[in-house]
Amino acid sequence: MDIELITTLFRTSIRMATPILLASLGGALTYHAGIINVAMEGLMLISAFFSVVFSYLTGSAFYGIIAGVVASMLISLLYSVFVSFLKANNFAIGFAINILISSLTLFLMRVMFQGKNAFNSPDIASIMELKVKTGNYFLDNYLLNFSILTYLSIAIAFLLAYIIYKTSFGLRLRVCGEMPQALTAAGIKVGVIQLWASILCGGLCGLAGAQLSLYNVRMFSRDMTGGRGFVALAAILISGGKPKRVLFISLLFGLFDALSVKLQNEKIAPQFALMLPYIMSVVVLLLFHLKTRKQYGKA
Amino acid sequence: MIGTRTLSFRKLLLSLLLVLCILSVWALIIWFGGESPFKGFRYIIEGSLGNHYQFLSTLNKMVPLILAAAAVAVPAWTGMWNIGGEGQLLLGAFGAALVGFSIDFGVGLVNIVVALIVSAAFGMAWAAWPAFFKIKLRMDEVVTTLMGNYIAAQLIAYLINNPFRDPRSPLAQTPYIKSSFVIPYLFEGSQFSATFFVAIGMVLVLFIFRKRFITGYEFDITGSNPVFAGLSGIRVKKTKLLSMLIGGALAGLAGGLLVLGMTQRVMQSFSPGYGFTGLLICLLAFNDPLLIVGIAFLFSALQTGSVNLQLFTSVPAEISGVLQAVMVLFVAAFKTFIVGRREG
Amino acid sequence: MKRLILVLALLSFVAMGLGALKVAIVAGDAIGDRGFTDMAYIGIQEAQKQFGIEYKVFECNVDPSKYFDSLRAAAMNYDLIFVDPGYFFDKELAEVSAMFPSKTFVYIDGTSSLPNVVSVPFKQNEGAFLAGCLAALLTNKTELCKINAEKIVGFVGGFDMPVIRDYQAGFEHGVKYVDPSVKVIARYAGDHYDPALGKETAYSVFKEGADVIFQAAGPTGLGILEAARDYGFYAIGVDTDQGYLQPGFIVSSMMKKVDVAVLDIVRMQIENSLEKGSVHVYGIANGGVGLAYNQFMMDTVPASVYIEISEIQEKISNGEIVVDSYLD
Amino acid sequence: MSKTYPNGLEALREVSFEVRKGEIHAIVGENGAGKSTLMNILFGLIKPTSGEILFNNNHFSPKHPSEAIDLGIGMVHQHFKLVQSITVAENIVLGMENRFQSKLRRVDREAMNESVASLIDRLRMSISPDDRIDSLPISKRQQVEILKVLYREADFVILDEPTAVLAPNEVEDFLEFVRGIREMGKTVIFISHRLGEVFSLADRITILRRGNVIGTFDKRDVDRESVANMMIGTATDLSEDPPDCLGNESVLSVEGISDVSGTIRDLSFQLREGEILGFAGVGGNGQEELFEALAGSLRLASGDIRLVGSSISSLDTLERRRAGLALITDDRMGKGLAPDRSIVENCMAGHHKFGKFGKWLIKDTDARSFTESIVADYDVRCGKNIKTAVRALSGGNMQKLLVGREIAYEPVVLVAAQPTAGVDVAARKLIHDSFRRLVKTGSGVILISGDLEEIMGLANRIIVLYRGRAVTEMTHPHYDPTEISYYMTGIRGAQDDRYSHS
Repeated sequence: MDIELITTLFRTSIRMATPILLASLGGALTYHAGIINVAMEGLMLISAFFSVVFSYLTGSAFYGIIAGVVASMLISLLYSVFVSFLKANNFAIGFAINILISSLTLFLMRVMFQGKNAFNSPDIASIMELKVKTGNYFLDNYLLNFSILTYLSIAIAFLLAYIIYKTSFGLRLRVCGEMPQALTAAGIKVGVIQLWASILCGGLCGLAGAQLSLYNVRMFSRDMTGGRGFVALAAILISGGKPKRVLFISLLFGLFDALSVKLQNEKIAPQFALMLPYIMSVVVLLLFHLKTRKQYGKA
Repeated sequence: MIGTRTLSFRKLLLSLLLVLCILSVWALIIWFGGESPFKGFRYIIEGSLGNHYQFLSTLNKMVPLILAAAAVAVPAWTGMWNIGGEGQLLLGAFGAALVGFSIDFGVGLVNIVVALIVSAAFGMAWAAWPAFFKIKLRMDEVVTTLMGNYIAAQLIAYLINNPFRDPRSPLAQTPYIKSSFVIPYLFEGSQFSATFFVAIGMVLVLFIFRKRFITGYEFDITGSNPVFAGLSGIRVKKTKLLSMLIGGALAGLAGGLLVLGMTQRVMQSFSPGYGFTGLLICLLAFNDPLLIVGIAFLFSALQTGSVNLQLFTSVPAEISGVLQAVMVLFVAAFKTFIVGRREG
Repeated sequence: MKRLILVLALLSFVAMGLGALKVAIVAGDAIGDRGFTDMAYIGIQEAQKQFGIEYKVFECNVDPSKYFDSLRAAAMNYDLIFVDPGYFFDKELAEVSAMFPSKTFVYIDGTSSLPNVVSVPFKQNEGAFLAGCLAALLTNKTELCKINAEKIVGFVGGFDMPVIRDYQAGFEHGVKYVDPSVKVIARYAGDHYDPALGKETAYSVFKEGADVIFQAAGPTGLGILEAARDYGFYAIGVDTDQGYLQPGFIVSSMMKKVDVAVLDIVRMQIENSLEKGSVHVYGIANGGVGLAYNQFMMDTVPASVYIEISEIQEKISNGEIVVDSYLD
Repeated sequence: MSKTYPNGLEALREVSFEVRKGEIHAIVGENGAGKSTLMNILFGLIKPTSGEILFNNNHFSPKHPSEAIDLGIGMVHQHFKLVQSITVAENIVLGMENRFQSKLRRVDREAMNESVASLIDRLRMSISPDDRIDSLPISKRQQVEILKVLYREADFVILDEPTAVLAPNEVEDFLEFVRGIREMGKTVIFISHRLGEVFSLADRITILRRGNVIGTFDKRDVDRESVANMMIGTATDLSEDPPDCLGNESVLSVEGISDVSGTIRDLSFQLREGEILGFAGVGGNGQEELFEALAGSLRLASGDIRLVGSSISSLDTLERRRAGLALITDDRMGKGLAPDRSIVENCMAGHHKFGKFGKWLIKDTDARSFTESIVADYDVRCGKNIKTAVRALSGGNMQKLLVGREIAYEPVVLVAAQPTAGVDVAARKLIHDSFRRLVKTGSGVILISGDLEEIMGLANRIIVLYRGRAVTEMTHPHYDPTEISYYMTGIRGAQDDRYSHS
């Protein structure tokens, strides 16, 4: 394998992993708070949409991101109100939100941009890259020149590890997922903790959506998240919501995405290559379970 | 499920309020789409129930929804989550098509029955591996079934593009099934066929199965308290596996009926998300087979109605998704107040 | 002036009232697909401008459960029904056209043997052949700033389906025709609606040495065109003239002029010259498919290439070259 | 300080009483008498339908536990609310841990542990603040639960049946510990139905019966018998003797069983016809595993279990039930019943495998009559409606239902784990009587219980479990509770010499 090929794979992996990582970090928060968040797909999509719209209108990627994050947070707030306070089933609400947003973004595009289901324009400002040319091949290709959100997302992974395992909020969050009655008994409202987790999750999914529509590409097209929210969910469940593991698994999924493009040739049909990320998520989960099965002897 | 449900005045009032809320938000959305709400509602109602053709179309579209919802409901009785209805449905559809274009037993009824059995078996097979992993390794079936959807979609894409591609079509699709496999339309100019009665029949069977059969009773107990079920001598793992297999078979059957009764081939984008819509319907219906029929009717009416709305107005057809989701959200929100906090 | 407008408006109103032609497009996908539907939509809008027809687009969003109902609703309310693309609807069209024998259906992109159906096949493979020629010629012109030394060109498809494979077959044939030593890397993003994956696919192909990439991927293709700009290679657009999307990076587009076909058919219908069961082939010969010779192409492509392409085009027109096809 | 609760809830009718500052006030009553409801109202977990509470002469109606906590009310629940995966200190300070946050919002673990350790020292307890809860024995967990309340500087501590989970010798320690709390100047409400403890601890006693207050008495004015009478309404004989109907045949023989995880080790015993064999021990010494091993839900590493001569160790639960085993589980809500299902459905469970209600279709009339007979025989109070959800029943009635269902198998061997945990005296008597009736027919009963009094009153023979081994065996009437509790806590009989006293 020549170095150029590995570099290509690496850079594609990182780019594909970033939105998954951001979303799964968000979902890890709600996971610890005891909610399996299936609405991430929708949260990413609404953010992708509003990021593009506001980036286009204001000419600033920053405002685009803000708009996307706010939109995603608002939907997340809605989700949390239903799930944590009205005690509705989280799968029902999650899938309903996904369908709502998939239809709503299309509907809004039709109404706002006169019958388009993909919107691109040179006026859409892109998220900045950390553009530094040091001349060193390794530095330039492996460490530098990624989206600033990529660096941010890795920082967030470590920040979340800190928040979840070291801070008071993190303690309450974990208790909230493991034994909510203990929180109630301590006089803390479970719903409020879940609400905060959801809002933060919304923010992170918002970043994920913005990264997808303002960096990976600079456009919005219908259902452009393409199942990444669910891949993120798989990443969370495989990693048990531990942020550093989430980071690792997300990068792994990014790699599988890159390989799914790379492996296609005359012998391997594209469909089999494109199956790879999904098959691997099952396989990885399987390996984790085989390992834990060895640890506990019980059947 | 046994227990008296009192119909109090408060519940009635809340239900009315719920309907009012949904209708007013719908009105707002239609208005935003550029049409007066009253006209919008009129077109939706005319489009779904307006004449016998529209009504039959609404009924016809319930078929995959009912079965996809049942495919979620049966595993839910034993406490399993089947989010893989979409993939199971695709596999089932492919199974029916495979039999339909390659084999012929000479007798129409035999053909149809065999094709449906194969479709159910294919769906069952696609539900079997997540169920197996769940009971053997305690692997979360939510992930496996969910990922299974994407794997199935690519697998079917491969099959209809390569080994089983219809060479005459520029579209990735299987060859058409032989005419002896087609479940005929019952009325001139409408796609309504006996598939509807098959779906309703399945629901009734499930309803009776759950209430009156020993195994159905075991499903319920297992879902309610698996530890207790195990100590009572119910084979919990087998029961869970069985429920998942039945769920997969139902989803596969949905695909089979779609092929034999409507599309007559499996093409790319065969399912517009029946599996997920089925999940929503099932959750709104508290896993109850009879309620599933009612909710599926509502969903289906919205869909056919919005085609009609698109025909006469400038409101885009995506509105049906928005309206459905709004309904789900409100019902989920009010459910707590109307029937209390209970799942299943 | 105001009065004139008023009179014109009244006239057109009267004309419509007197029975303007009612035309429907039943689209398998939806407006905004960067393909058939968009092209037909442009054509029908033009037709409305020219002939004052009344029209409606039925979008099915690739949902097979809507095909029959949409066709039936269109046939009930409209006189001339474009079925776009026809092969989405083979079975449903057979059923509905039998129910409405007096109506005229137009089968876009293929041929149908049904009695009241007009067929409009497009030879996308011929257009793709030209795109292949262009790509092969360009990759040899190493003096151009974005062309590298390697003789590799790329093809990126969206959803893997036979019609896209047909683009690929024509493209590969064209490349080999010009220079058999040029290698073609073909990849699929697997989805018409995932521009991010499309962009990465194009990036991967580019990194393997391709400097001209032809895309046939619907909205996913937007990501591929964007990759051309971000990474600096030449792209060839598809279906519509996409040069304006990333100026300077899209050397040309392989156009499939569904809009022209729609306009032609509507005109024929108004002139009462449209025969049911007739077949109207759109290929290189009648300009139904071909490359977009536009300013963007002039700016980037050397004149020698342009001339060679024109010669090849001539050879296809007069049947000297028969282009490979994935179909039939 | 005075408090008044008049209330119109179903569980409580016009209840009023007062608690004085600095006293230990016991509230006694049968299960279902409304004790827990009452305390939950006080703690803000449930809203009363009517009535009011005065706390320090102020009107008080907590809407959320946080309000109660703010006023210095602390509650220790019957079911622990401890989080398994975090440490003792984290559990204790949960809700207040932000006091230890540094500027970076990091919780200062050392400072937190220190502040918890100082409280632990003051009460002379031996818990490390850094232990994870899941590594602690039950009795320690209980103390953590109380520390949690004390840490919040609660002046008013409610203890809801705290001794139910403790071994006899731990109880005495615990009572001492509660007296220590009183010495700190705090008021304690002590909910229990173990009158022995109540009399050794409380200053005053309030008696509840079926949602009514019978009265509040000074300890010196009443005796155990009179309180018991007021609780139950009729005089009950508190002392029991084991039944005497021993046969000669062995019905169950367990030969050297050990489980895969090594919790039970090399356990052997024989059960004869008509015998009740008691297993005593402090919770967590292999009782649950023994039950599971007999029930067939635990994989054995070695050994054999034989029921009337034939080996059942390779059979699953269903096959064992078919062979003549019946199982009364502990934790009736978690394992023994499906709380959300109706009484009928709960009664049918297991029996349906014997074809009593049809092979495929359920014969409704059979199911009904079967259920009605259990409900009548075991006096399950369900308001004549056998279709109500089991959750709506009180603990005692649930347990009676469970016992009734299992005895209806007419088993050769009945395995009963904690059959009367948290059950009122009347129900307890009924359950014990049903065991006596069962052994008269020649069946054997394995009685695994944490309640020594129960075992001594019922069992013909007692085996004490300690760390998964049988450390001693005693036969009626040679029972010595002190001796047994020594064995239970490992002071005697532990095989490792270092721990035993000669």
